Amino acid sequence: MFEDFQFSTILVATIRSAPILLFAAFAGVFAERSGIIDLALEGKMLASAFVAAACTYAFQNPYLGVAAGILVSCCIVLLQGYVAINQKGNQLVFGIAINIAMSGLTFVLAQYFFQLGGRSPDLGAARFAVFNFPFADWWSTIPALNWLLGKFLGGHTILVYLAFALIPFLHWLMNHSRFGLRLRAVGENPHAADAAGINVAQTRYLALLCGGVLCSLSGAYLAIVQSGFFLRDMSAGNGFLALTAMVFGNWRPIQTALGCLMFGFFAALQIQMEGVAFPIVGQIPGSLIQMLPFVVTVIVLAGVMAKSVAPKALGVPFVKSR
Amino acid sequence: MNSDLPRWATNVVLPFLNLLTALVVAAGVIYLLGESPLEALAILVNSSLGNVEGFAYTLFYATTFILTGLSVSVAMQAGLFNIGSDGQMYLGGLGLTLVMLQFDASMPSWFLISLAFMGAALFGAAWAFIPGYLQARRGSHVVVTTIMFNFIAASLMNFLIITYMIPTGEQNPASRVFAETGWLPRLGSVFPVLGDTPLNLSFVLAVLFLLIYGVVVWRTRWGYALRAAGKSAHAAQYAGISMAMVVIVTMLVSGALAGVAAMNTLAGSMHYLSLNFTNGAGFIGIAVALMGRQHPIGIFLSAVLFGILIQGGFDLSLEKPNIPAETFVFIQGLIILFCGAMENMYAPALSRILNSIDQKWGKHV
Amino acid sequence: DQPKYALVYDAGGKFDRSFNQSAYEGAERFKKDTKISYVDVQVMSNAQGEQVLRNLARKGINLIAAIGFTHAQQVQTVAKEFPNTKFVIVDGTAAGANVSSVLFKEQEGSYLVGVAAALASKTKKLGFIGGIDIPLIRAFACGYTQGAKAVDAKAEVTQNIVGTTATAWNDPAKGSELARAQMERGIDVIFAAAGGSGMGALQAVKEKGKMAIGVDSNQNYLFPGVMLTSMVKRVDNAIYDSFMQMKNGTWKAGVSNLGLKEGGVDWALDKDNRSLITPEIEKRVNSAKQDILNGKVKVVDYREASRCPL
Amino acid sequence: MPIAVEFRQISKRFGKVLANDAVSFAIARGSIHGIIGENGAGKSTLMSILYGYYHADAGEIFIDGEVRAIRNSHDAIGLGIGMVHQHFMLVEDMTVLDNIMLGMEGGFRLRGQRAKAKQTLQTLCVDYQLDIRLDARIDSLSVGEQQRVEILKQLYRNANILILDEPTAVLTPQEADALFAILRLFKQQGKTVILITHKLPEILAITDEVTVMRAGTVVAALQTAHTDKEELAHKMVGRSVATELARQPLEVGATVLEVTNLQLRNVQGVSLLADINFSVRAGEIVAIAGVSGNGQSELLEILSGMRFAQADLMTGQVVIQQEAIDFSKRDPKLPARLRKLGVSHVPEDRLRDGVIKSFSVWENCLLGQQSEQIYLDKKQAVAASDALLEQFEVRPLDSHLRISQLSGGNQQKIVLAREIAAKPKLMLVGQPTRGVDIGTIQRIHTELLALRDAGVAILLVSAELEEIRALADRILVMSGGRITGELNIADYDTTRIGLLMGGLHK
Ligand SMILES: Nc1ncnc2c1ncn2[C@@H]1O[C@H](COP(=O)(O)OP(=O)(O)OP(=O)(O)O)[C@@H](O)[C@H]1O
Ligand SMILES: Nc1ncnc2c1ncn2[C@@H]1O[C@H](COP(=O)(O)OP(=O)(O)OP(=O)(O)O)[C@@H](O)[C@H]1O
Ligand SMILES: [Mg+2]
Ligand SMILES: [Mg+2]
Repeated sequence: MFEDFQFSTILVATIRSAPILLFAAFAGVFAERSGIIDLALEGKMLASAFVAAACTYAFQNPYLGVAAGILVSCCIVLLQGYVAINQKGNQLVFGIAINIAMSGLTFVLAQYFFQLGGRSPDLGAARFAVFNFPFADWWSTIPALNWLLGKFLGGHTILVYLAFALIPFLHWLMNHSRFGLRLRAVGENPHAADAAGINVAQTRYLALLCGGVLCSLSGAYLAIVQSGFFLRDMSAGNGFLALTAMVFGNWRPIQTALGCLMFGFFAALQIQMEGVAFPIVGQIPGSLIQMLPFVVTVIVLAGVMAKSVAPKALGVPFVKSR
Repeated sequence: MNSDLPRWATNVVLPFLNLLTALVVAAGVIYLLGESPLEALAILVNSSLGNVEGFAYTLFYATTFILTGLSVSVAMQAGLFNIGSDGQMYLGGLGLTLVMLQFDASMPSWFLISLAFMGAALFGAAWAFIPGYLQARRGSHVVVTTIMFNFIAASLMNFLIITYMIPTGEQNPASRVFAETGWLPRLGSVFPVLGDTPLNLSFVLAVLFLLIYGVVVWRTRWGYALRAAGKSAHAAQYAGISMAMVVIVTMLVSGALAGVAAMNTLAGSMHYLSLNFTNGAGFIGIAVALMGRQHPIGIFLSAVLFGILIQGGFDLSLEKPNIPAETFVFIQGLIILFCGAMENMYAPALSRILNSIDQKWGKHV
Repeated sequence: DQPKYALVYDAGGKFDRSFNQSAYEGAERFKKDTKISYVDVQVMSNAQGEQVLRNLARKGINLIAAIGFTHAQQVQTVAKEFPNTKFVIVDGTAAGANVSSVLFKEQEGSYLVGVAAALASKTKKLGFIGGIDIPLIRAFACGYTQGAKAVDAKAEVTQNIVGTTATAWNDPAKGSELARAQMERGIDVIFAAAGGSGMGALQAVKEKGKMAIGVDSNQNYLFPGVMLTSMVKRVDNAIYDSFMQMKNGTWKAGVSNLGLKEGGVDWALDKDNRSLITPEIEKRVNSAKQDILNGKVKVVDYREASRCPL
Repeated sequence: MPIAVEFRQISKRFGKVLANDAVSFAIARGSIHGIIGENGAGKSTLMSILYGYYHADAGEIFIDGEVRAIRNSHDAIGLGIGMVHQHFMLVEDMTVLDNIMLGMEGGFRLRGQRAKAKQTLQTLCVDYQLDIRLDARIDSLSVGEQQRVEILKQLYRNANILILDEPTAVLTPQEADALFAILRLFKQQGKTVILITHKLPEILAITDEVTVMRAGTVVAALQTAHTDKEELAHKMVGRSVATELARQPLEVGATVLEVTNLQLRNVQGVSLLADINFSVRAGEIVAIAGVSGNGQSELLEILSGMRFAQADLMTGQVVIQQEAIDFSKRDPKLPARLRKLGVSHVPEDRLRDGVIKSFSVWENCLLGQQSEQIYLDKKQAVAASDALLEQFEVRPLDSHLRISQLSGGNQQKIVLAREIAAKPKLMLVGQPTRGVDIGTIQRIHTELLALRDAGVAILLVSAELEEIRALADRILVMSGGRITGELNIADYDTTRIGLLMGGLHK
């Protein structure tokens, strides 16, 4: 059975699909560490995926597409800030509202503009360039190097490298920068932060904006890199998976990233497990194999992980009173 | 913030203004799609509220949402965010179907239906038990585990339906149709004015559950313990309330309610189990619970609001081909946004207006 | 008095580039040819299905065509209530003296594209991507495998499905990921029967310069030079014919199972894939078609056998 | 002397409550200025306005003779104002260092700044004799240490005007003394200190001037040197307050609580309680004295059934009303069962354990008592709650308010009222008057004594020796998790108790 599993393929697939969850989960980390529950990841991803794809198609330039996606995501985030920070509204409700609204709106707009059943036209050549290591004709002759440089480390778009570069950067930003310190303070105890002279609302808006940018990258990656077009509801639950990874990772960048990669790994493993005959149980039906990443998560959460501790002020609007 | 507003203002005027805002934005979209908003609104209201049959359909859709909304609300009272109602409803459907398939030839109707009810509740509860148990004993975040259990439920049901439930040679990934003894009595058979609509006994059941929920949560010792545990773990410990117990029991109840929601769809209308029959009702339940602020009347009203959007929206897209059905998904989102998340948007302005009226007339309204 | 017609799509919707769209095209052709218009509706949920059918019947529609197996049960229920209304159910069966059930022998069309795939493949490794694990999708996969193995018994067919929820049909990222994973294992021809997710797979195949096979309608035009062929399922013809028969008064109830012989399924050969189909492939596929037509080859239907012989 | 802060006609309203009503007074630079008043008099509100936490509805604030608009804490900090709040404003899961740097980081990258700040802080710690581990997380610190962090934070920020809101409420006498030493140092350097406290001896000991507030207004401004305890108390409450309470002669009954050989170890195996032996009889008040953190809290937790989780590390026997309590079952419902045995409990941390902030007052009156009936009769519960509020003079008298809308002292009264109303046989009381004004203290003490006279056994844990002296019949002194001495009230001797608290055995 083991010849059916190509570990190298699984690793490559893990890396390639990682940005979807990484960007979104990091967006969640920003929002939630600042004390705002972000159930709206799914909606923001979808909106930016649509706008990114539509603009990439319109301008035939993926960078413009991404920029437009970021813009839209940030608009949603400003609304989110207005609701969560100024209005002190219910953050969970906002998230659900945006997810539902965007699922409907992106379809309606896609249909209105393109008439392809909630799909955008194919982006064709307007995609991100793929990074390749130089001297390919030298290393590609050595199989191990060919895999390492050609598939594992090389051969990805800029967004993949960006997503991975964010892991150490966010760790640094959260733990060793002024912004991170203030952000965490605002999410743990906004009253203390306020007493220390920090503008709670401003810090939270900033955190949300950072999250908005990241979340839109996730959507852009879905549409421009992974699919090559926009399709209705193409976020397909990834926003919620990202949130799961974030909770799993205790709202910390590195652990969250590990959670995302774990999902990616088991999703890739699951792809390879389909149709393979196992000893004793034989071939496991495809529908059952689909459970794998989720079952693993539950087992890890229940068995290995310590209790996850959310930021203390998470979901509580900051009101100056007792 | 709005504590200085009179109750009638917070409970009637503000929701009305919010709904109006949502509708104005929706009207803008409909206008941009090239249709007349007023006409659209007329069709929407007329088809969902304007005739008895349409209203019956509205209530039929609302029934499921009341039950899933209750499921989410109960958990919220205990401070648990059960995102898994959808999966629990799906599994509840399995419990119900197993009873039906096994006994629908051999049992009297009332007994079969009671048994199916228990099957649905039991399976729903069992599916919620695991996340509840893990939260209570292992500290695994119930939000994460219930999301995971939704996915796992989808896989499991997919497997069970296509492997064991499809009658041989059938295309449709669904069970066989239950015998008519297993069909829930339709309210239309008692009140012919309701016409031939799927509105059935589960509606009565759902309203009953709303009442029970209201009484149990606010007027019993168990409900007190539930709310206390939901607000403060320390105070619960001080009062001798077992947090673990509350978590597990609440999840069981929440799951059972979600499971029972399958009654309306399966025993009341479809009469067979099909792939993904919940159609996201569990997620709408979250919106219903949040918008209804976990209050029985709130849950009822927001469930009906969603019923209106589904029933009216559908008819509207039938009459106006320019308005895709998905427009109503968008409008749903808008309504949740304005009525649920931005509910206090007009509170300051309203309170200013009321104050100036107060001053002008020199009395307290 | 002219009969009135209606078309009911399932959750995929009118523009799914798949069988709903194909039905829509059939109806449009009917409209163009006869200048008779029709009503069409998209149903969002199972519970809604009955309501829609009933409403249409009550409005005095004479022929209601419901697309997709999810409608099967609903058609059966509603048809009983409206014995004077005629119903067509595509992709499923429903009992009733006023119901015509149209099924397709997807396995036969899939067999043909399996033959083409095995011939075109250099690695003799083929891929199949399905949306959800359901009998219909298994029938596609099973026919495809039979065709491939008929050409080369050693050909390997790897199957993957996208997911288990409704989003599985709308997850192009996962579809493309499956395709990439398959191609990394050396697979060079991929048959995608996964709705919108399949579009993602086709896109990934195009990027890697391998070959893909489309499904339901002729998708060759999407990526000329990449699309080896498409397994077409003529839902459009089925709808067109039903509407025409109704118009001419020749409409009949019953089950029809449309295969190669009835023109219900086929493989697509046009300018867009001409360059990929060598004369050799064309010859072999056509002879396989002949074999099926004259009964020399019997393609097993997964749905009848409940298992795939391979 | 020049004026550091002057309030002019400051008014602030919360809904129906007028928390500050045209408050005007001035505070001299380089002085220690006391503010006293009943719970809810508006002291904290006024200080919060000065610190920019709230906005005044009307009025002006002058800092160093200039009118200033203080829109937020940031502005206040800019004006050299620092505040140590009643509830500490610390981020629990961050280190001491990060908490102090918060808002004054010095640069975007923390690494270098942390080192710099550390150096500055270490010199400050030496100068002011503060013992603080800069790398410790806040939640690993005792309240006294957290207080020091707050002080250090203000030192680090070089605050010229330091507001302290009830800083000693949670401190041991020793810690309080250390704090006052720092405040005097402050004063010497020409800085201004504003001190809010309910403890009149502190006011008399350290302040130069004192302002008395009642119901949102200033009722008196006095020179500390020219006043005394009685006058202050009278001004505060509006009537004269008896400082000594009358006590009935001791009349003990059967033993209600008997503790034998109680030992407690935490998960790491560190001994928290050892060789605890004592009993409490009906009709007597047994007080446990000791510097907080010496096992009193743990003892109360065990006796009230709240420490079930660590039960396996516990040995010994507890008998209440002749019934041996089995702690080994890890039963989270134990507190409820103990209540059935007639045990009432006023927890030390009332905000955390004793009330549910978002519940209404009447609902909070049911906490712990909820197991009696299945159906909650709201009318009856509200009536009962109203009666309690009236009996204990809770202000405002409205059972439908959220309890968080009440001042701390009133919340405390409600908890006490609730526990007394349960007609206990044994009452466990932890720090009953922490943060409570002098009128309320008197009220609470009267109630506890009445309870004793009615034959209830009372175990009192208090860090206030004054309180112990006023209430106790017997005193147990705890140190390092052991009972280091026992004495009757007749033999009360502050020096001896102090020595025993310091761990010196008899
Ligand atoms: N030099 C320092 N002095 C004081 N506190 C520091 C210092 N460096 C880090 N911290 C604090 O210690 C905590 C942990 O920082 P550290 O760099 O060890 O990250 P970590 O424990 O690896 O976190 P993560 O969970 O993200 O991996 C943070 O709250 C940070 O603010
Ligand atoms: N944020 C708030 N919202 C509503 N009412 C408040 C708020 N803050 C204070 N109050 C009310 O204002 C009044 C004054 O409260 P404040 O906290 O200033 O009293 P205090 O003198 O500090 O009392 P204590 O001695 O108990 O600390 C009280 O009646 C209190 O209930
Ligand atoms: Mg680390
Ligand atoms: Mg105060």
